[in-house]
Amino acid sequence: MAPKPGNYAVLEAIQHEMRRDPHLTMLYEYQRPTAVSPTGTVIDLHAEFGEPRIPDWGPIDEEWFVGGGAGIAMTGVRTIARVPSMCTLRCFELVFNQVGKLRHMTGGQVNMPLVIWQDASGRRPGSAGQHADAGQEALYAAIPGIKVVVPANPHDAKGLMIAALRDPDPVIFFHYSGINSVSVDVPDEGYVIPIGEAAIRQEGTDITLVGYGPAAIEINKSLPDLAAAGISAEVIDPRSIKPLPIEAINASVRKTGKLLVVDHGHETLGTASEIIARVAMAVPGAKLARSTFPDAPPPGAAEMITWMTPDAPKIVDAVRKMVA
Amino acid sequence: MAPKPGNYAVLEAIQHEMRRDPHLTMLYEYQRPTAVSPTGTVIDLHAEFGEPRIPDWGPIDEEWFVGGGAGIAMTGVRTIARVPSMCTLRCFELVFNQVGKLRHMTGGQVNMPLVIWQDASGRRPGSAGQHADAGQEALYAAIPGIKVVVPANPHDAKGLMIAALRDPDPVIFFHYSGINSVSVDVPDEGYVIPIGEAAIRQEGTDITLVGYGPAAIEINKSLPDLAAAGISAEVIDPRSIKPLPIEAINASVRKTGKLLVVDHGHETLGTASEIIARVAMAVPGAKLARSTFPDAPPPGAAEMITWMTPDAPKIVDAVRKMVA
Amino acid sequence: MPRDEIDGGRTEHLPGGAEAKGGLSRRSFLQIAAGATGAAMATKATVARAGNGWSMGLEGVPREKLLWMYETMLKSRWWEEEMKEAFLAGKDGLYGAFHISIGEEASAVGVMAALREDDYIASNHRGHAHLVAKGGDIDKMSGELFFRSNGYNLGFGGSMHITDVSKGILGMNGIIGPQYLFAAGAGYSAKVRGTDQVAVAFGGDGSVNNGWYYSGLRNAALYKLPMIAVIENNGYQISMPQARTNNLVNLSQLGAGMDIPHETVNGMDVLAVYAVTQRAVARARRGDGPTLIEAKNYRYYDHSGLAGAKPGVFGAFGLPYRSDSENRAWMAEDPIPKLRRQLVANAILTDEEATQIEDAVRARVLQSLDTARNAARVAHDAALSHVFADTKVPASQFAV
Amino acid sequence: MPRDEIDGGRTEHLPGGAEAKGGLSRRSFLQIAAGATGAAMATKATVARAGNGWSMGLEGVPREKLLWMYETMLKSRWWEEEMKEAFLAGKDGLYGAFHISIGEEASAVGVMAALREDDYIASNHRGHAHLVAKGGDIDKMSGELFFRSNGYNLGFGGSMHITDVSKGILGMNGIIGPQYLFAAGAGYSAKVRGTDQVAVAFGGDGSVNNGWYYSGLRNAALYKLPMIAVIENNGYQISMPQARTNNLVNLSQLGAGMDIPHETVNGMDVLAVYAVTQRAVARARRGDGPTLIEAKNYRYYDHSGLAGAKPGVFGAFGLPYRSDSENRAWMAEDPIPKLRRQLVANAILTDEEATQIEDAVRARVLQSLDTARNAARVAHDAALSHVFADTKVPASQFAV
Ligand SMILES: Cc1ncc(C[n+]2csc(CCOP(=O)(O)OP(=O)(O)O)c2C)c(N)n1
Ligand SMILES: Cc1ncc(C[n+]2csc(CCOP(=O)(O)OP(=O)(O)O)c2C)c(N)n1
Ligand SMILES: [Mg+2]
Ligand SMILES: [Mg+2]
Repeated sequence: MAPKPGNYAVLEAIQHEMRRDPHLTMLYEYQRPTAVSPTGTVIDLHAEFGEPRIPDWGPIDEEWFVGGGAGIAMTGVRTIARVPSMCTLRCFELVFNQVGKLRHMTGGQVNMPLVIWQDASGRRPGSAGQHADAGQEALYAAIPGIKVVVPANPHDAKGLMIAALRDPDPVIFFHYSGINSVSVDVPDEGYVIPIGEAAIRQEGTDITLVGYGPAAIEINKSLPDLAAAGISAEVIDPRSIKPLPIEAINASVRKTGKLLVVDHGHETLGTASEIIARVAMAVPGAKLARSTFPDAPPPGAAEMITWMTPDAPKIVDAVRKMVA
Repeated sequence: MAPKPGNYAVLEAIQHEMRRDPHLTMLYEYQRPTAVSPTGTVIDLHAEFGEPRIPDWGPIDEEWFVGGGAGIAMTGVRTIARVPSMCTLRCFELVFNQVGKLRHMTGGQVNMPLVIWQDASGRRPGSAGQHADAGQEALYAAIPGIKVVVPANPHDAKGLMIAALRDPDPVIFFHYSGINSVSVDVPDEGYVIPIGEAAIRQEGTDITLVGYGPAAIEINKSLPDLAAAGISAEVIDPRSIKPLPIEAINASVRKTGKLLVVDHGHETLGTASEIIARVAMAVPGAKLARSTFPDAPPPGAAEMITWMTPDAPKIVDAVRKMVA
Repeated sequence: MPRDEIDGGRTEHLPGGAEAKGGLSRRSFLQIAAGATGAAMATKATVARAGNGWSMGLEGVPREKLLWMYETMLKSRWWEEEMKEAFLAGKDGLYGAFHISIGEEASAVGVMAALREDDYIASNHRGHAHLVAKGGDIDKMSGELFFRSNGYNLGFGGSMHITDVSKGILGMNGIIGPQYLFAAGAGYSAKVRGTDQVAVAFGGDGSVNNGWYYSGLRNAALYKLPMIAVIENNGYQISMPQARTNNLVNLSQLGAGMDIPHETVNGMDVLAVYAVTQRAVARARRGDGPTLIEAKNYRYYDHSGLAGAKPGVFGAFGLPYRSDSENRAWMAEDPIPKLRRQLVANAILTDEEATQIEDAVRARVLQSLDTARNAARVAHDAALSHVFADTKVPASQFAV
Repeated sequence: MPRDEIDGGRTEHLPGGAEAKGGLSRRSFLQIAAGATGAAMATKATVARAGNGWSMGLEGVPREKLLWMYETMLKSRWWEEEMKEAFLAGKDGLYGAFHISIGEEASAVGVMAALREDDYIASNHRGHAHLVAKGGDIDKMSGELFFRSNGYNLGFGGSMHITDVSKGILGMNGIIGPQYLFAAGAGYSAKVRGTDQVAVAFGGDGSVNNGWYYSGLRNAALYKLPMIAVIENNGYQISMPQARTNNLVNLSQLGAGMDIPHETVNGMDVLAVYAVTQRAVARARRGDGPTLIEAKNYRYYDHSGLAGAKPGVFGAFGLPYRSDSENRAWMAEDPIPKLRRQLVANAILTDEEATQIEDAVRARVLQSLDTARNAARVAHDAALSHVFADTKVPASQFAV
């Protein structure tokens, strides 16, 4: 047990499963599947498993990873397709009209043990336009037949990746780069975090704070200030967007009567919309609010994007107003 | 003034604008831009405007229409890209990372007068899998920089298409085939239905019914039964999904205290989610519900898909329960 | 003319309609409509214009294989003919998509004749012939077209999506293009599992103008995958003429840009398709990577559904986007009577035996329709299953 | 080797590193790092290995054009060098993407030398040289890299997205591939407006393995659009070697499959690139459709950012995925001293004049950085504008 960077933790999960399943295959682009732990252990999946299970690089052709990966998966070989962060939607049609539908469309005949390891930039200055995005997990969650998980730290990343690799259905594993440096212990052995299970990060009575991935990190950062202000916040990280562990959230809001959803995705039709809609119907009378990135693309200048991103100070501010 | 089929009404709108704008260009696949009105008037845009403004057919390459169309539009030529119904998301990445972002990413330099005329199947038996879909307008509405309209009848289709063709920003015009046969008068001359303006189809006091496109058609069919049951429903067709005319909906729910959103899209993260979330935050205490197609792909057998689709009988049933 | 530096280059232009119009021996269903003028017994000389990929003799092909080709083309032909009749009769209340591949049986059967049972195919919307040729069960196919619970897809799919994973049939598909990715992926899977299976993608002439085609083929070349792409160029994409969508004369030329062996073959000659595919399969199995095959052929019916078709009449006529004489010219090249003539001329079958085979096939087909008619209808709420492997989705259509 | 039946076929393999290592005359910045061994005056014989697309003389090129090429390559070179120095110095607090195109100036300038001001280009992430060559304003470019309000994109874009629609620069882009669609579209637009403008797409070797590339080129061929695709093959895609991503030796071969005229040219020779592009432009303007040009070249720095780069040192060394000697071999072929040698040998410029031009360019570059340093910072809430033409989006980050 030791803190490990997120990318290492995920490779550890994949290595663990590749050792168990002699066919498990991974396609990727330029992100070589190799990493070093803080204690010096090296994972190099290409060196360990070799061609064809881990090819030596791949073309800039994300549709190949997902569409070719679907073809591999359909023939009984569990497959990981890693897609880089700036094109979270390059394969959207394939996921919508093929990956998510084939089981149903064929009356249950087609198994699709495909994990899409989707890198995601997250909001960050300087990258601009297409390289500082967040929130596209909500678009995938809108698609039938697709499961979507978003870890907020390396520990959850490892456990969710193993769960995804054992799931009979296609899973999109949204990997925000911001989680890589979150320092948490990551066991060396394999373990599963069940898809669809929320983590209650902190119990509380005044308000329910919900956020995952980068928003969960910001919520976590806001907790000392909230505690200092005497506010007892219940903090929930759903971790799965589909299936969404809505009962855990409903139960909490029934207790606190107030809900703030924090989301680095956009205001309109992001995950926060679905959470608020469901809570509104299930818990009448609750006070509901969301803090999201505006309905604008990410600009490059730090002055702009920092101001636009829901972060700890903005969360503290919003919570103070809501419980006032 | 006479009833006209939807496809004719839209071609009339395009013809009207092509006559005004000598460069307006349209790319399309196999849906030849020709139609005959009930009174025998023929529109044949290829015959009238010829190459290259309306090429004689096109390849099965939707990304060309949208991506090439974006290139045309960026150089100052207003463009229509018609995309067929079974692949509503074939160009999603291009719309997300290019069409919707270029103005912002370039600090306002790029104009994108591109209209995507997106055909949509709607729920129907026998087509199955990829040919009986609905709800993807919500996915586009989630994208910054994109406007989305969904007409529910030929009259609105014509007025919204003209508005889209005069808009400086990219507009997705979602054209459900089910609206083509709705019988309404369509003026011969050009007229604009402003993007972002809801239609109050009926005033009422007991409950607010919201739906657009195919759901609006079903709501309309339910009205006689509701009236017969003594229920006074206020009926709103938002017509635009982005910008969403939420104020009209809020105002109505403030009056009726109850909202049923009907949507042929899926339960999770469809337009209904956004409407319910916004109303929940703006009108505390209102009773909220949605009737949507389940989170499943459309099956072929009539028995299944008919049962799954929110239709007039299901609407009547739900409303009776809500006002009971 | 494109060069083919690998495998000897067999690309050839399609012979003009004129040469194709001679009166040829024809089976009953052809005599109905195609303007047949009599039964001229073909000689060896006329049937085997050498192995140039255009017209082939049957030398070296085992009798079993020849009989299988003949019977399988007939099975596909009659299954679609009888489904068509049922649609037109209207009594069964049939509905939904129905893309008839009649006229294109030779490419399906010629390709499959070169495959093993454990090979894969990924098909498209016009895939009935592919399915029948790959061993698809016509009872389950009929059931699916009737949307009954005995259908291949339990009524979820209908004609356009029939799938049989157990037979390596990765499915028909309603979207143009993904079959190239799926077949390349299946080829990749064979490498991972260390088998020598081959995967074939079938697509129409319209399917080459799209990124997935390019991606599937290119990656197959990069990783030397055991994949074969078969373009069935029937000259139309719905009502779009192929020539308006691509600047190439032979679509196989696309292989030249990717350094992929490529051939254009007569898609109306099952033996020519078989020969070309055998070469491609050999290449694939020995690890030499993909092959691109263009089979020039034609569909005698409309794109989808029954426009221009009449009960008891073979072929669809009076369609606005093509001439009846073009259709008749292609029907005169029909691959089934062509093979039958060769079989009889080469004393593989007598005329009587050939007719007996056809009659048996037809009876079997009619029986499959009856089975479907009598099969149970599907339950309303079945569709909440199979979204995921082991949960149901909620019935959200009922708001309260 | 692929054939090029159109335009005489000039595809040629890249000369090996060995021949490229001779000691050649070099400008100051090259002498810093590239191991230059002295100034050998080039003779006409060594500089003009005939018009085979590999190395060209300057016969027939007007003096003005030659001077423009020399000055423009220097402008791009020094602008990136000085931006690099500012990044490394750290005093300006620079941040964000920064893809240096140093080493690749010859393809940008050679192509643009054949274009008119009203022609279009659609660029990629490595587009600084394209922008400078197409007339981009380096003050606004510097401002954008500083994310200041005087930047081309008002600080919204940064290095990777600089755009100047007024100069036909449809923008750099952070995504691989769309430039082919945009350029084909711009060519289409020229047809609609009845102009004879040409549109050029620039992409790296990595950009050809994707559907948009295929779509842009293929539709340009179908509609005979005035489009040119320029592949700058620098051998790497981030750290991926090109050869691992595609089975072709010359990427220009891709044109063969689409029946598109295609050439591979020495991307380190501005005059060779110019000559090839002139042919392509002529073809485009007379309505004969697209051309595919592959320019083989190299980037002296890392993919993005400053790994392996040091202040005052020209080029990045010690990178894990390539050898320093490979980099030095390419630097020995540097297009700027090569052109300078030709200009001096042909008495177009004296050595002193050549140095004066370079000094002036450098001073101008440094001035643009100072202008950026002193420009106003952007307002926090500016980004709520320009999502749509005339409305602002709400500041939804503030929940209440
Ligand atoms: C991506 C996509 N675009 C459009 C369609 C609509 N469509 C269905 S079949 C077809 C024509 C296909 O032509 P071709 O590939 O030549 O096959 P054929 O029907 O001639 O066998 C079209 C355009 C589709 N199914 N998928
Ligand atoms: C669709 C897409 N996939 C991946 C990336 C990440 N990416 C940025 S640049 C690059 C390498 C590009 O290589 P090449 O096209 O050869 O251009 P070069 O950088 O060598 O100039 C990659 C993979 C991207 N920007 N867009
Ligand atoms: Mg066809
Ligand atoms: Mg490169």
